[in-house]
Amino acid sequence: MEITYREAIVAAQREALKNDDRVMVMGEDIGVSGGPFKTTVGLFEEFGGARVRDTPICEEAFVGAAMGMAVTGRRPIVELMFADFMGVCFDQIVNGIAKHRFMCGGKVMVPLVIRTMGGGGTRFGAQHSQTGETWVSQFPGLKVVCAADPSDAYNMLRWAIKEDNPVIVLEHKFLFTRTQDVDLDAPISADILTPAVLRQGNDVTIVATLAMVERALAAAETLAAKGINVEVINLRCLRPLNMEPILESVRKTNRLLCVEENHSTGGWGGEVAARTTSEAFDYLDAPPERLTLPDWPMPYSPELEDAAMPSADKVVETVVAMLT
Amino acid sequence: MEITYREAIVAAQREALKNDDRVMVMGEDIGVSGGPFKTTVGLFEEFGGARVRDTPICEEAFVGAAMGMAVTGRRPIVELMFADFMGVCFDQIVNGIAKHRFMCGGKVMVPLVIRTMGGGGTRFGAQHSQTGETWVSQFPGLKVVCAADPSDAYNMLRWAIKEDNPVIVLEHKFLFTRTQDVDLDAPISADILTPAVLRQGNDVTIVATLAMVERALAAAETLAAKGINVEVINLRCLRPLNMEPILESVRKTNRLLCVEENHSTGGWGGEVAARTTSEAFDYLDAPPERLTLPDWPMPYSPELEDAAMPSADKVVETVVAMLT
Amino acid sequence: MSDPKTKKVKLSGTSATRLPHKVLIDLYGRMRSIRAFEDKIHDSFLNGLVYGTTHLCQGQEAVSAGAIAPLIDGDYLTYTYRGHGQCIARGMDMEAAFAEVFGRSTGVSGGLGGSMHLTDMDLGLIGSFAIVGAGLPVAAGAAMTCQYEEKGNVAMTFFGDGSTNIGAFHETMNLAVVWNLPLLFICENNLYGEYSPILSTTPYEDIARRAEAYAMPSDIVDGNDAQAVYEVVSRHVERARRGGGPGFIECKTYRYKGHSRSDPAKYRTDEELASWMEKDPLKQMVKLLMENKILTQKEIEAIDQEISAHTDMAAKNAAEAPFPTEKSLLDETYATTPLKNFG
Amino acid sequence: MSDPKTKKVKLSGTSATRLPHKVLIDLYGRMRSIRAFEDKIHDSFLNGLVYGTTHLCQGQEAVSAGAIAPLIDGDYLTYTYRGHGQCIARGMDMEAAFAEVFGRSTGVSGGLGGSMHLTDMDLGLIGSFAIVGAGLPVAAGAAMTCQYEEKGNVAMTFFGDGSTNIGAFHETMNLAVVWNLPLLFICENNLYGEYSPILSTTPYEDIARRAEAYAMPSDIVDGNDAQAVYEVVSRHVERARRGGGPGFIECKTYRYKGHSRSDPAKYRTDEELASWMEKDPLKQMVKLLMENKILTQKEIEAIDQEISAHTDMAAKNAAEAPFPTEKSLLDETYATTPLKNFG
Ligand SMILES: Cc1ncc(C[n+]2csc(CCOP(=O)(O)OP(=O)(O)O)c2C)c(N)n1
Ligand SMILES: Cc1ncc(C[n+]2csc(CCOP(=O)(O)OP(=O)(O)O)c2C)c(N)n1
Ligand SMILES: [Mg+2]
Ligand SMILES: [Mg+2]
Repeated sequence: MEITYREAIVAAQREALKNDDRVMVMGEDIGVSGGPFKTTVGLFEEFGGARVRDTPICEEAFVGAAMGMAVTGRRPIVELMFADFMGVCFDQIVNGIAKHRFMCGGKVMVPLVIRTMGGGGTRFGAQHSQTGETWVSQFPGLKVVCAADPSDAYNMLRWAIKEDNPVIVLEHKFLFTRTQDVDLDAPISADILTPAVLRQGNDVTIVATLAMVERALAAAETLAAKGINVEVINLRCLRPLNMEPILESVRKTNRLLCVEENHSTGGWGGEVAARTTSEAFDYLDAPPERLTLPDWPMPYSPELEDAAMPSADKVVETVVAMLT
Repeated sequence: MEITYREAIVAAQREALKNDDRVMVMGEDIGVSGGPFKTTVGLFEEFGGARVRDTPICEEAFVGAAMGMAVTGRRPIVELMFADFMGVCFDQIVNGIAKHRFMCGGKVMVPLVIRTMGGGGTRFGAQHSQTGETWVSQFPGLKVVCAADPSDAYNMLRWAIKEDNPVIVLEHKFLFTRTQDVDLDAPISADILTPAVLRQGNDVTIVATLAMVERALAAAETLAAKGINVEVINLRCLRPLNMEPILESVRKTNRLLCVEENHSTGGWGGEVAARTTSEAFDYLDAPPERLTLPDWPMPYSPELEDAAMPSADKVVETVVAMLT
Repeated sequence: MSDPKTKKVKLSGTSATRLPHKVLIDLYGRMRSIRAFEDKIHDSFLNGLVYGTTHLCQGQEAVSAGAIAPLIDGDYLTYTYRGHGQCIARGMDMEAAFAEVFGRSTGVSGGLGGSMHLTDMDLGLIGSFAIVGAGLPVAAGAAMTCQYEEKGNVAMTFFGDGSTNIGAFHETMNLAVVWNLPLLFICENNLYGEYSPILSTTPYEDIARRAEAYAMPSDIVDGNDAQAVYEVVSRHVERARRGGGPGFIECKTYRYKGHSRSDPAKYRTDEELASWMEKDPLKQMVKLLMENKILTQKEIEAIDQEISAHTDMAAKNAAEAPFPTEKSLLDETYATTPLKNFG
Repeated sequence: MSDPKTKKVKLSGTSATRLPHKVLIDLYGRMRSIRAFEDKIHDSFLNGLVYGTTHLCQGQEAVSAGAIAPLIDGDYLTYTYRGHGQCIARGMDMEAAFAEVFGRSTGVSGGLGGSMHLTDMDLGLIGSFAIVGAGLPVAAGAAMTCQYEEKGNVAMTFFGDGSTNIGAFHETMNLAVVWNLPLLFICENNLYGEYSPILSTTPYEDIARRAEAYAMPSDIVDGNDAQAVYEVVSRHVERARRGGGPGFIECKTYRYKGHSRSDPAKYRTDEELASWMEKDPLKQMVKLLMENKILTQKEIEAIDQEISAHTDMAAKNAAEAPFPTEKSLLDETYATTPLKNFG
């Protein structure tokens, strides 16, 4: 069925609310009004305010509460309105949720989902434009996935809700209106974490997440017209990182470009590049390259914001430079 | 003068409190009682409770307040008792302090220092053993330094207090009793950010921070006895990252090993390795390697904690493996 | 520390003048400027000049005008994404304010901040904070500066009703009392946080009750009556200037527009909105000025026209200003520490 | 919601029995076990069996005993780094508790958690939290579970006086009221947070005042009188079980040892410590039991001896248990989701 990214998110939650009464959804303004980004539309009407709960503005309390529910047998889904707001509940996420099972000697599980929306290109300024990818992916105990299209958005969330570990699902504000044909009855599976080769090519492997995936694909078109065939991989899961499909691709293309909407220092591209170098050194014809945000916060002014974001054009340029 | 790491920290603060009445120090139990780690001993007696201020347990409030003081012309120093507690004031650090100057179009400055102590090896368990290095080094607007010995501790803090930008000074709990001959009257300078080559060698470049530096140096001794000469670099500053001394070293040794007390995914080693590969590809005889924490939180039980920490022995092993 | 009392102030309607005439006229001018500015931002949004989102404060003008008029040079303010009103009331240059919201290089923050981040340190306007609650600790720091400098200055922080449920609020309230900071907490209780009515997120409507938990003096005031806000806030400000510590003032008010530009505000009734528009802060002040023969209708119209013309011109100039085009924004990210600092 | 009242309860000293004898004996046993456990931990520290740090609760036993005795199966608890008392009061296996603090594989958390992280889900002991305030939101979540499951269960969270200045406290208090959660807030007011006396960090000594800001029912009770704690907490627990929402109980008490093992507690006078030792919760209960002829001195000694022997044996066995030596702790970090979850 042709659905939007936003509808995919609603559909995955509806399915879970319907099939599992341990599931509930909470967040700010997600009930009666269907969510600031309309990612819970209709759920309040269908399942009521106890299971689709508006919270006060208290991220520490409701994210911490999700952990409390999870360890006592429920399966909560939290919506954090902007990924940037992980800052106000960072302790709950990285010291609490991520480590609790371990500190209990592996005797409990913490099955919860934190959905949050990030990313730039929407003129929301420096405090409302971060993807949050590298804020949380460094912490063992968490699983961290990035939804690049409606199918990801649907299937990752369905998987996350079934998963017996805490999962952070990162969505991108820029993608809400994207549409795609999604099989709503596909089996739920951890396969959705495997990096997906979205386009095959022999010249350069491009790895991207979130809104960068469609830009990489657009660049691939342009490059194809120039006779350059790039392989585009949607990385999908930042933790745990599955390098195999990337290594396999690089063994073929001998070149790697990571495209990410994070700053270079601390970005996942460094990790992917370093591991590729370490594990496929002899296959590399050139050093892995990274296209990232510049080293400043996101500017509000439109041209500056656009200039900061990795674009299809910049991908094309970088690939061309790598091959010459 | 031969002083401890802890004394170095006190001395740097005393100097600043004495010479600049815009400087003040605040944190939990740092006044009357001289600090949980005795890193403010004597300052309360000398400068009084207004300038050496005990705070309630409210990291959001006093870290945010440091920002408010800084933008209104003061130069506060905050002590966060454990680096892990950056979680409870993460928003203040990464969305507020880091971005404020930028969001004001560069029209203000935010001269403040956050000192905090992290790291493992002290049997404090998963929530009190993190170095915090990679929590904050990804954010433009911050400067992030790591003190590996008393001289670093003294001179980095003195520099940080003079710096017109927010600086996070990371200290390591394991190092408090280390001693070193430190020139207390040395000029204050940003040179203290430059990665320091602590030992010269031709075979492998080892880059380390905090408590890993002394382990790398110990390993170097052992390796020397085996006829292997490694170059040991104290990285010192995670943001901005100065790659030049590392690249220079790798151009000589042709091999790189990063030793860090962070998890691999998101660690600074990935960045250093990726940039080294990118900028010195043709000099590399082998892929850069990394020695990091394993992919789980810090266990309490002593043997497990020791096994988790990169040790001198593991450095030796890894170097030997890299050369064979 | 003596026990605080929350004094309930009835929504006032028209009242007698209790302030000097020129203060009332000044309050009217500030309110009219805020209204003109926000209306123009609204139009500009529809004309594509404003990007992303914007949070308007029409209906709440009396709070900013009444609370800020008692401030003097050297006082500091922090406020929120809904902070245009405070900036204009404090005298921010309108053209530079528009330019910022339009993303131009002549904006107060060079176009880097945007609608949610108007700031001007020359006026003590430390900044808007787009993270709920984040402005409060920063204001506490500014109040510490005032306390150290002993010049009788104060800091003032504005925030909404919904913000009083977040941790930073609580921590700052406590810290302000424990350290006896010259810090005024101005709560704009507009009955909603985004789309959520206050009673769904807070156990009662009188937010000032929060202050009692910190033994902090507090008041509730009709936030649509600029004169009342001015009086109550002045009392607290004067106490703070003399070392009497923080105060909390809850201003009952209402926003006419949705939470942000994407919000049609379906969660409230037309009647509710209409009833508040009846109590419009500008209308009330006009009535006061005219009934007390302080200004004639004509004089008021003249003021309105002047402000309107000034606003139009400011917006027009702002809209003609260039967009920033810097290739590198490193200098905007980091200050360059002068060598003399180390010397 | 009706207005709450904070009821001051005087420090009680000896009083008449108001509870069934077997409840009093039970309370005494729990307290004696806690004391024995903590004393043994203290010795073990000196003997090098405890690593890193540890936070003891001698002097505060009546709070854990009195507050936890009213709980039933299916109730949940969160507590802090100073959480041994709650675990023992709830019936945690002593040997497994010692083993955890000694870092052994037979520890409640396999030696991975340590002194600051004792947990046992079979007893609803969700966990200690080493970050101040962090346990409160988690307890709110457990209370939500109780609310959903409608079996009349409650959650209870323990925290210190100093913790009431941090954001998570405030957010959880508000949330509990707004959602009417079956959640009991047990504040152990031992007059210090680390080395800081309460009046240097909080505007007053009666922490229960905080509850008024959330319209939450609250009480202050002599935290050294287990009977009083039991009675007051029971009342709140019963209300919560019936859907009456959260309650806040401040227990006035004192810790005999320093904050943690590295703290010699120089910030307080010998007289202060001695005056509290006069009011020792165990001594008080002994007096009560004997004066009311519920137990003879001999019977009490027999209880003490049994507990002491049990404690010694538990510690001895724990100290002989092996250290964990797993090469990989991945399974302890992540659960393996069974395929049937997806099926
Ligand atoms: C920490 C955080 N959580 C959520 C938001 C999203 N948000 C922005 S404004 C707002 C409502 C605030 O309500 P209130 O404090 O009453 O202020 P008002 O908008 O009514 O002026 C919310 C939830 C945010 N910006 N920061
Ligand atoms: C967020 C955070 N800040 C600081 C600390 C360090 N710390 C541990 S216990 C403590 C004092 C807590 O006092 P209180 O709540 O009264 O509990 P008590 O120790 O007296 O039982 C502090 C400051 C911490 N663990 N977490
Ligand atoms: Mg509001
Ligand atoms: Mg205490």
